[in-house]
Amino acid sequence: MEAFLFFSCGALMLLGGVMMVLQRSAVVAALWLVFAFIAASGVFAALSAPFLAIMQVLVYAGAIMVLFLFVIMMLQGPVLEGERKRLALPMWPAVAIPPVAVLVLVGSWLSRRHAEALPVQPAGFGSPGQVADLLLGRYLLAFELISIVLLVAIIGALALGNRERKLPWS
Amino acid sequence: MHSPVSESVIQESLLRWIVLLPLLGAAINGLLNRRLPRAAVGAIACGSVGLSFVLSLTAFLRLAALPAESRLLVDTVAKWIGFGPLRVDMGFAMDPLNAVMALIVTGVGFLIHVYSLGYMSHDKGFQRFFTYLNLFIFSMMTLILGENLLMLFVGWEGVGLCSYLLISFWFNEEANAIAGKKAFVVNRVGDFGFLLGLFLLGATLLPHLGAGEGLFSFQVMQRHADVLAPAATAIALLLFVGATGKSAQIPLYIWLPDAMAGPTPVSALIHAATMVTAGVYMIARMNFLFVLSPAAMHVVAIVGAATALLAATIAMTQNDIKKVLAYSTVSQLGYMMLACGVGAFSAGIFHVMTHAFFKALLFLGSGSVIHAMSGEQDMRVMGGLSKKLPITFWTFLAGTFAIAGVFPLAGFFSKDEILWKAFSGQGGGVGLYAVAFLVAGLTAFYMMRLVVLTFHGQNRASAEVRHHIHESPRSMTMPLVVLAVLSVVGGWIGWPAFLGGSNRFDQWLEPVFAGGGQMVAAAAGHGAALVEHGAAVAEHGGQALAEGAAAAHGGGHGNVGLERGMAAASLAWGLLGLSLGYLVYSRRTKVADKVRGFAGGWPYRVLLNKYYVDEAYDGAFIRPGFRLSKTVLWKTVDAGVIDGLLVNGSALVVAVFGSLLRLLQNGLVRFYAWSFTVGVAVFVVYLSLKG
Amino acid sequence: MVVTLNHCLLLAAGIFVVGMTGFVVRRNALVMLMCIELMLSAVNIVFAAFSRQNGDASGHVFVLMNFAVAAAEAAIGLAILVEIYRRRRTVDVDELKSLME
Amino acid sequence: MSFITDHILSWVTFLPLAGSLLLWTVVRREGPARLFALAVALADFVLSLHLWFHFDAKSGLDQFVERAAWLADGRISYSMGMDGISLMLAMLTTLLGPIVILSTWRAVTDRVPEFMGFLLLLQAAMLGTFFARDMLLFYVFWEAMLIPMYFIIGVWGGQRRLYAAVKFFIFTMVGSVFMLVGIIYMYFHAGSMDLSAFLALDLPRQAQLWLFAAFFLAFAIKVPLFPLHTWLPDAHVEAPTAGSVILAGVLLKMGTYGMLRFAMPLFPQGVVTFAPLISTLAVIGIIYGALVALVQPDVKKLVAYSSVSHLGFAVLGLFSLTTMGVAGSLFQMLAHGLSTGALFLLVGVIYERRHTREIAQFGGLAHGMPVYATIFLITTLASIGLPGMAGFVAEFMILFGTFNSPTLAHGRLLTVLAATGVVLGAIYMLWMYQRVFLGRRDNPKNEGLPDLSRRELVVLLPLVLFMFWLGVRPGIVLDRVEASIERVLAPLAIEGAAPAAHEASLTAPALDLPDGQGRFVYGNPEMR
Amino acid sequence: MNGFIAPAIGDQIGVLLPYLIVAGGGLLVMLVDALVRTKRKDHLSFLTMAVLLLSVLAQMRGGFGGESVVLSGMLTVGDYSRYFNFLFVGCAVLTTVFAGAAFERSGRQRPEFFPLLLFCVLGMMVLAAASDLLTVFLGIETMSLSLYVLAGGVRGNVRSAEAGFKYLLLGGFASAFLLMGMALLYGFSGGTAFSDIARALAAGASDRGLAVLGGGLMLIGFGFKVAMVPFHMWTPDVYDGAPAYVSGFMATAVKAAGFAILARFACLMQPQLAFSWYPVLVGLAIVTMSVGNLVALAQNNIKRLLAWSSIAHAGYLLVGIVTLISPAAGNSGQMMLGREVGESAGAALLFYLLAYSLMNLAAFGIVGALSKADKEADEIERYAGLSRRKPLAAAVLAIAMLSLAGIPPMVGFMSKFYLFSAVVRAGLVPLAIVGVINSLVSVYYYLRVIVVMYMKQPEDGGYDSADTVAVSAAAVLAGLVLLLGVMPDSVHRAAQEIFRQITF
Repeated sequence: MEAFLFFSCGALMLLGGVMMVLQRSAVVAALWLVFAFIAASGVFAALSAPFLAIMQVLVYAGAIMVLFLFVIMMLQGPVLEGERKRLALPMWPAVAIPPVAVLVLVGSWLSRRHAEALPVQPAGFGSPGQVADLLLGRYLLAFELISIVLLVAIIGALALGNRERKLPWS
Repeated sequence: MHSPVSESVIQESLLRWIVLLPLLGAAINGLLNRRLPRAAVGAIACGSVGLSFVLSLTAFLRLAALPAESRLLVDTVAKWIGFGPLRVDMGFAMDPLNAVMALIVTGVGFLIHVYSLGYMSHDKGFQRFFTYLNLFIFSMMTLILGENLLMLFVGWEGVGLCSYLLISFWFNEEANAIAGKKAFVVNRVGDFGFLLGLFLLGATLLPHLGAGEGLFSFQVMQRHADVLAPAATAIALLLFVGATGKSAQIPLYIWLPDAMAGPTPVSALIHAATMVTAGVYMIARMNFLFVLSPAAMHVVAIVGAATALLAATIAMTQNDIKKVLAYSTVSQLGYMMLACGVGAFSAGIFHVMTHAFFKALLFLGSGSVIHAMSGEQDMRVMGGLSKKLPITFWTFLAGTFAIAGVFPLAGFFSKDEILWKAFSGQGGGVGLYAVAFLVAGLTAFYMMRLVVLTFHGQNRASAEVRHHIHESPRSMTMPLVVLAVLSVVGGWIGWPAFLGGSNRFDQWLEPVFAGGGQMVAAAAGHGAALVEHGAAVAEHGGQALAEGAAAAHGGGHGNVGLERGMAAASLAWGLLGLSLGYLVYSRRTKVADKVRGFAGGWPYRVLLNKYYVDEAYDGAFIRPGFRLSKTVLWKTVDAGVIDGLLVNGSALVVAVFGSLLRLLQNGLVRFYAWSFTVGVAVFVVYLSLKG
Repeated sequence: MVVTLNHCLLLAAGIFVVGMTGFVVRRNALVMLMCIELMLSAVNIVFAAFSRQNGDASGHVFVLMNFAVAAAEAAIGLAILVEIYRRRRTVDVDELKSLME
Repeated sequence: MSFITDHILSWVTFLPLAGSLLLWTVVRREGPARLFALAVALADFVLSLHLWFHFDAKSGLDQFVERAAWLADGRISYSMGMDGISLMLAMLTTLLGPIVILSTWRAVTDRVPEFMGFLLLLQAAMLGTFFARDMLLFYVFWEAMLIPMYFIIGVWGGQRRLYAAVKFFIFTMVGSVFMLVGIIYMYFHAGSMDLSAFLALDLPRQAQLWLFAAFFLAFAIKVPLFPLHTWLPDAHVEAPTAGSVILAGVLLKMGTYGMLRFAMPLFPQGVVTFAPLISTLAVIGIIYGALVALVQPDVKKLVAYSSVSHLGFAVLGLFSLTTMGVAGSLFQMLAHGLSTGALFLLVGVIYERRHTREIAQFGGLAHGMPVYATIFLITTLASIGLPGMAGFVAEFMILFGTFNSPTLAHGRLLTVLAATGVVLGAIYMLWMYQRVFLGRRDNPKNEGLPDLSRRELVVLLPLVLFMFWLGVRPGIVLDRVEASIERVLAPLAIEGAAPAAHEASLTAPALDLPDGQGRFVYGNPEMR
Repeated sequence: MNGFIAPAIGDQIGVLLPYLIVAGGGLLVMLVDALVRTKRKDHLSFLTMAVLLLSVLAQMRGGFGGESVVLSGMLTVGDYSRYFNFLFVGCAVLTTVFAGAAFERSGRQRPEFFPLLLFCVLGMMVLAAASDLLTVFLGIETMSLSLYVLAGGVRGNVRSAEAGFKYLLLGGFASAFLLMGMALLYGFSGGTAFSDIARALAAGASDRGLAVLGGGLMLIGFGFKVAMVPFHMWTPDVYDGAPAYVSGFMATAVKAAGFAILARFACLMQPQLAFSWYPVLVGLAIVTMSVGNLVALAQNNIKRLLAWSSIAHAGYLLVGIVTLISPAAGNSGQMMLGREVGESAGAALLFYLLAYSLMNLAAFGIVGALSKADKEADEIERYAGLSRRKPLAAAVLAIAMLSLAGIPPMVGFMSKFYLFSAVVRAGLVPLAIVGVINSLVSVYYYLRVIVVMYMKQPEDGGYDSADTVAVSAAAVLAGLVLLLGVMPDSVHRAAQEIFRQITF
């Protein structure tokens, strides 16, 4: 079950990613990304991370991707002229060599180890409670900092998005 | 200086004033310059030199009062250069040799100063002229009285400088300036040899110095002459290179004729009577060294003889009155060198003295002529001046006979002694004698030519010039007269033994040069030098009897008959030259026409153009040197290779690299990301291979 | 068939490289931002896998933080993008060339 | 007074610095700025007289020593000292200071306070370089010299001043950065930046060679030694008169000073190995500089190339490795400082009047400007080493030293070649003199030029006086430097035997270190 | 797992006070901006400065020395972090001054600027004290996100927006690598704390390869932040597009923050991983120096020039990092020597960062002071004649340039001296030689600025007005550049002391 979930969702996620890259339309790409994210939540589930699986759907596929789609709509669905053309042929090797090299090397390098099955974790591992404990205990600082990060994002978005030269409250 | 060990050195602080008085005069005239009236300038200049002459005379008398072996006055002023073992004092010394020189220089110098009062009276640069002239006397006296070779060198360069200044005195003419520069530079070439000689001498001597001994002191050098023996030839030749520059010998004589660009008193003083003899003096001064090297002596003799001949031939064709005299001077200097080269130092110095008298006289006389001719120097437009310039003419004639060696004028004695020594001295022989003999005739010939062209016949100048011809003022004629008297009687002091005299001059100098002879004997005693030398002497003449020691004593007294015969021959030969000159240039005989016809051909042109030596130097050294400097060194090496290729080139390479790398910064985010991925790939590849 | 750590890592590597390549080849700024999101999710998988492997839930916390940061980044990125679009009427990064040598 | 005399070196060094700071901040008006700068320079000269009169000539040790911890727990210190060598060059510097300032009275009218400030700053840096006995301190002063000189050339210079200024800066930097690496390298072996600690070091041969090369490059560029000289003509031609005077007068001596003070005693092996090469380059420089000077159409450039020739003599003297040659070299530094400094001042005089330096533009100047012509001639003669003037003593001792050098195998040949420089010197200088001053005054623009003013005379006369004084009484210098030179050369053990035989003695230089300057032993013994 | 942790925080509140002040200050500034309605916004910059200064006071309150690990290992507060905090705060204060002056001149306020600046500083402070991967990540993100907005948020300025967007895109890209590295390292050590990593490394735990690769990827992430070639390409464009006051801040504080964590991280990984990283870093350091200097030669835009120069300086600093982890610095039995080399390299690094911040801020400060609302003063040619029009500004810029070129007696020289001393001490003489050759090349372009300002004839269109406040602030910096150049010892000594204390 776990293995099936992992491999199938993993494959779908990869598919989603590849399709996103290959799509010319930003809207379709975004949808493929949502697809990949949902598959990712399956992968999380397979890796004994139920809370993450839920959050993946809620936050990523839900919130973030909606944001993307919203922007795409706002910009009237940009499908770029330039991207209608394929990348020039001579460019392909140059573009492909680094990722392929990375993939091949990392892959071959990793495949020699960690071949045993992942250990089974006790129930409650990765549950919201456990994560919350960590978040409010050991990682309290992170929790506080992430709030600042989000605050920065808010201020930034507000500041950038405003046509006038002042913040809404100013 | 003559005695190897001089315990009995006599301090005489008079000497420094002999030297310094002219400097003082120069300083006053130079600094106050135009604020002084001319009369005062003249008085200061002549006065200082005159006083210097008086002091020289005083010192001379003091010296003469001493016993012959200890005739040495020393005046050490201060330490000059003192560093480690190198110690050179600033000091003066007087012995019989430089006493004679001092008297000649201050005496003749004084006369020429007086003459200049008249000659330069209308010149704008009156003050400047006398400043330079005084400065010259100062330098010359430093040269002569300097206690060591380095002091001599100071004077040596000083007179060179003054010569430069005075040759280009009328610097408005570029040619004069060029002549001055040429004189200085050619002298510097000689100094190059001189300096190297100094170094070699110093290097040889330095390890052997005792405490407190000055390195280049003549006394010290003489004392340690034995250690110099191994390097004597090299040192002597190098010093001789210096002498060829100063005394206008082959190959560096070329500056002297050009030096006539200066005012005539300058030619008389510097380029005839005094400075140019410095080389001869230096060799005489260093006689103890030169005699150690027969080879070097031989070179000196040959160069001297060759110079004498060369210059005399050129002198026959020159049309400029001063040029003739200049070549004559070169020729006479050759005589002096020849004398030194055959070991007859005292004969050389004797000729220096007599030559100073009659050549100064001749130059001053020519100056008087030029003065009368409103500055004209070309003899072709002169003629017939004897009536208008009687004093000049008669004194000039005296000088001419003196230089031609007419008995019993001064020139006869000195020239005859040299001729005799060329035959009989160390390394002398028929060859040298023949050359010297030939030159004597030539000298008489061209001098007569000069007299005839100038004073005889009709005047060929323009009416205006002719109108102005007048005898010179008293200040100019007085020195002429004095010098004429000296030219006549000045030689009597060296009345030779074979004519019943005792050659007082020779005796006076004998202590100075005896040391050298002893040195030769000593050195010869040590090694092969004597054998060779003796053999050479034996080979060379009827005077096979002349042994080393005897030769060193200034010639034997053996063969009076031969000496007398040769003297008579040379006198006759001189008279023949004079007559021939008179015939050729005053009366149009067939012989004369033939000679002229021949002389008008290529030999004449070659001589007129001084054998094209200047042109040869120009083509061989000067032009290629300039071309090398400009096109190769400056434009190619400096600007091209070093600056262009290496400096700017490397800068360019760097800049090009920068510009190329800059092109990568194309503003494309994707390209940036791509290069990022390349970096990552490299990183990962490396780490995974390594880790 | 069991899930090994290796599988997780290879999957993550694959997704990561796809995202990376997409970032390089796509000219649409929006898609580039999405590619970054994809790469981040690859990272998340690694975190989750190691959490599981080591029995340590702090990896999960890390992933959560990642979510938040990704969201913040997307927000700001999109905000700037909108600003650029307003002026340039394009989201083609190849046309953002006012800054170059 | 003791608070001055106790720290006299610091006072002498930093007084001009203080002056320059005031010039940049407080004294901002032209007239007062000139006077103030002159006053400061004169005061500095007066202070430096204290050094002259209280210097103990018998001792070759550093005197007036000051020492205070600066960095790294005192391993790098503010260490100042002065021996005879430093004394001479420092006196030259302080003497030229007021002269230079006075010489720019009329020449510089633009941004006067800044200009004067830079001059004083330069003076401070130069003095510091001569006094520093800590390598880092030395380096700081050494580099700090660049800045004011750079500005002087670049701001107040001629047409191509930018090129010249940058070239000057970069050239000099090229050498000094490698020296910096060398200094740092030695620092970690000596454990201290103190010069005495460096001297006490005993480095293997290979290291010595590399370090010598690094140090020497820096100094050779500064000298400048052929073929590193091409910055010099540009810098000189473009620099304002004051800049040229200081450049020629003092700055070039930094190179030879550095060789003598640092490169030679620190790396005997390097010296012995490279001396033949270096002396050959020096001789090439002598002849090359003279020949190129010969064909220059610009007076200033001619004088600049003559510097290449003259400094070639100085380097030759140093690497004769005889005390005499070295003393001659030091003397040459002074003589060249005086004569070439004066020449640049004189060129500046005519440039102020005619705004050109092209020889072809002149001719017959002696007619209207007799005093100027006379002083120019005297200086020319000093420059070509006429006996009785300073240059002669220098050249004589250098050539004599080289001739006698026991270590240079081809010393005599080099002497012969170098002596041709004496001849060539006369040619190019006198030819220039002839073309500028003699002959007819053909160019109407040269008519009516005023002769030297009183101020210009005051500027030039001291230099002329010293040219003669040093030529006639060289003892005032030689007596004061003899002990110092011997001490500096002690590590080289130059008793005349073949250097190889001295390997043993080279490895343990017998130095009497002054109190408080004991040897430092530091660091990992394996690395030493 | 043991419930609430408030008491524990209470103990640590003193240590955390500076962080809290800055964070709270950011909120406060926002609030004040919202509540106080005036046209002029001077009060915001004053308030920001007050906050920053207060944080300094809080920093000093606890005294110095000793490192304390707080918040269950998330932060390690000690002299190291304090040093950097002072640096960040200093840079921020001056940036506030420069920014305030710029707003004043342009008449266009950026009210979001001050809170974001404070949050950015907070991120850096966290980064400098971070001893947990998560803290590192969040610190970097706090800093970066703020910077994206600071750089790209000049309204109405496309170049600014483009710069911000480019920075964001590439920053996000780099963050992904950083995160991947963290993930691998987390996997390797089983925990996110540095102490876990150190323990795992020391234990020679399971798969060292993970640590090598993870560390390497993190290095790339840090390398991006400090502009290491080939991850540098954003730098010139972003510095160019961002307003000068932000560029200055990025070139100094941000770079310092990057190096703060890089040095710490390198030390952490050093004993075991030095050999894997070391050669790569040597190469990258050389390439970074060289590329930076070479391209800077060809610049006509002073901001780009400074950007490339900052890349070059990153190269020098990387040399310091290389020395820090060089074989001589801590293995093979020469422990004593190694410790010393490490200390001297670390101290040199700290000193260099301070020196670099001073001179670079001064340079950017002048550029900013000359800028106008619509146009940054970035064309070098138009600086011609500045020395006549604005002598003080020209002098300050000249001093900054000379210092950047490493000419004594400016602090730039001293920092290079310390750095190369450490390098030579570690036996890496060739590296030092490459370094000095590079600084030689750099002299040319630094001088060029001076040439233009002082030696070129002024032409029409030259920059001719400068903000007095900004110039004065830059002048203070120039004064410090000179002062520290002559008397660097106290700072360097402190830096040495800091590195002596640092523990992991």
